[in-house]
Amino acid sequence: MVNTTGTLQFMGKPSIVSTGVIVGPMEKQSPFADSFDEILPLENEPNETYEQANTRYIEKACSVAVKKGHEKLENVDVFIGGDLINQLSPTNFAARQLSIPLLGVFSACASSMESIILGCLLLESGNAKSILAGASSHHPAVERQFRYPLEYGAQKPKTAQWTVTAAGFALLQKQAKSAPIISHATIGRVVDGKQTNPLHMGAAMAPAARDTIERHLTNTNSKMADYDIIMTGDLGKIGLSILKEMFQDEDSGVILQDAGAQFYGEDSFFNAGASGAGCSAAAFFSHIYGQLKKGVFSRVLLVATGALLSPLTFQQGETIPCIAHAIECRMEKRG
Amino acid sequence: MKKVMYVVLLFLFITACSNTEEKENIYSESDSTQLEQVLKKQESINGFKSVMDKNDLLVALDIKRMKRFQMEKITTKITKELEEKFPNKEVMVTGDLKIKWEIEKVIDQQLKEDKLVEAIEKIKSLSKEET
Amino acid sequence: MDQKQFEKIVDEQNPKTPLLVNMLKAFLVGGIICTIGQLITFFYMRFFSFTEKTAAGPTVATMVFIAMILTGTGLYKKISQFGGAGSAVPVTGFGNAVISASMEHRTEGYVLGVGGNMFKLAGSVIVFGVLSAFIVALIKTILVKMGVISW
Amino acid sequence: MISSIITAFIVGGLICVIGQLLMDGFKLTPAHTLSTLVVCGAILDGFGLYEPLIDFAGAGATIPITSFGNSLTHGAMAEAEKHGFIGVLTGMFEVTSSGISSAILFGIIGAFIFQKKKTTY
Repeated sequence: MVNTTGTLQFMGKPSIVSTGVIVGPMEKQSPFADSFDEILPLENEPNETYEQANTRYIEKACSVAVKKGHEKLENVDVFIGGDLINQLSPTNFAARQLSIPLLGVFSACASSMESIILGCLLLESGNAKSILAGASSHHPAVERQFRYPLEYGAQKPKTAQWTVTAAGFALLQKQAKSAPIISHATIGRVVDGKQTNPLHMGAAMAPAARDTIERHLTNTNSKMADYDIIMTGDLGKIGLSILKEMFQDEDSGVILQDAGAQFYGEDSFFNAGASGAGCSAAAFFSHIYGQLKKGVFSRVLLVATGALLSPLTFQQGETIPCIAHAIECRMEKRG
Repeated sequence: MKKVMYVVLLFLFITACSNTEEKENIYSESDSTQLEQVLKKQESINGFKSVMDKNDLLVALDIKRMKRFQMEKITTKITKELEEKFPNKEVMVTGDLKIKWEIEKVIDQQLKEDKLVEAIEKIKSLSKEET
Repeated sequence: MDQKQFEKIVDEQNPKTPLLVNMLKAFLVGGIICTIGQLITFFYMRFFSFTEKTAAGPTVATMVFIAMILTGTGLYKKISQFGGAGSAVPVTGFGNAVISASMEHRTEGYVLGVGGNMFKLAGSVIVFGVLSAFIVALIKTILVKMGVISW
Repeated sequence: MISSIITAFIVGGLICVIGQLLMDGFKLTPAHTLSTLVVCGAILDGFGLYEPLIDFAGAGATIPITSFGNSLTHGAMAEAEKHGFIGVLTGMFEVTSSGISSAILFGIIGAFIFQKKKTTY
């Protein structure tokens, strides 16, 4: 059923059966570390390029998700995924290995939620039974594409964020037992806050997050207090405080949280926190998913934010347009 | 005959002013006083080292740190003054530390005649190299 | 909420760049690098036949060599995070830009990767160095020919 | 010797402070900062001011990237003095080669030796 301005309602109870989250060595210190499925000791094996490593992370996350869902890879109908590398090559190459029909999606760091939304729509249409959806990012590979070579000494400001090395994928099926369901989703608009600093993405993405959250709340006739948590993807510490200022809602202080701001704890080495498509995917599919399953949370809004810039557009002096996709997850009380 | 005269003169000279200060140069003492006359009145230097043979005069200045900005001006000025005093010599003045070290080496070794000419040529070629 | 309000919030929430502290750090790190350079210059003057002027060449080469070791072992970016311009402005920073780029693109092969991308970051320094040197030298030559100034 | 080490420290440090000011105060990227400083070095040499600075500070003036612009200009002007306008073109790299050639050489060597087994941060 189509609601107003980009909010979708799913009647068929698409649910997240299982998730697989594979992270790199730097993510070991994350407060979410306990809920990750596997922490790999190396970002890339010797004689392996960063891009190949990213592909391997995706493959691994997918097989873990499928295995945990007691499903077989060949029974998965569609594989929907995205990453940050040019032409989505890691996702495409992973799909070559997995040999599942592929839909590659790109909305920068919001790719994780975009693939979930697409997956839910496919389930709703009845044309697919089980779907793998998610996203990944790989720090060295992303860094070399968007910023500087890894070993180049450039001073990072306090606003800079650290791209996580992580792949997070979820197995979606209809009406699974004791699994969180996705009830609504809001497709993001591209919002431009006229920010130009690529080392301060939080400020650029905050308006997009605000737009999506606000539309979702009005379209579903709810308010912030109805949710246990509204978690944004990778605004970072400063981006989150900007978002809170923008809402000026008394509930926003506690309910609004950010995966990027929490991902690495308080370590100042990471400056404003984490970013990347893998950041929202890893945090949502590990920590939040676990809390939903345990019944700690019963209604959450997950908003993945993405900055749609490329080194090219930045150098050509364009501002940074941003997008945010949201899904609402509910866990029905048992019995 | 002339040489004998020189030696006598030199001998007289040495005995006349035997209480000279730190010996910062070698070879003819008469030349050395002339040299000192010029260099002593320079305010911009702390000291100097020099060697000379029949045709050449090398002076390495220890220019005061804050005056090193005008190093080129100082060296050309002193070169001119020295050229007036030693019209038959090729004068080279520098503020380079390396030349100073090299001159010190020559002074220490107390080289004579041919060897000295050779050493001076070597130092000259060193300083003529471009950066 | 309009653009103006939003920009005001961003300005308020932005952490202030500690300009003074950063400048002090840059001064320290840059000063230390130049001091090491000076010591190397003395080394070349003492043990080889280099004068103060000519020792600059081998000194620069040695500093770039040190930059290679530090870049390869991952130390240079740590120094940079602390020192900022203090480690970027000396020639070691130039070396770091060249070496990090060539290390990064080794996976694409030596010709297209290393050779093609080596000056990705440092190339602009050479380009604008040459351009400005050309213009400055040209103006000076013209002025000398016109008799306004002498060499 | 001690005094030249102190001047190298102070002058080198001050040039870096100017760089930091360009990066933080004027929000330039490192590449822009370095390019600006190189151009400054070239212009200073045009006025004949950079060589005295080298005389004064030694490595404090030759190690920062500004000396790169200086030596390019210096080579060009030295050749121009000898050969006129053609010299401006041909003399440019006469004296600068060591920085660039060593960077190229060590870049290739670095890429060759440091085939990273593990990324460290």
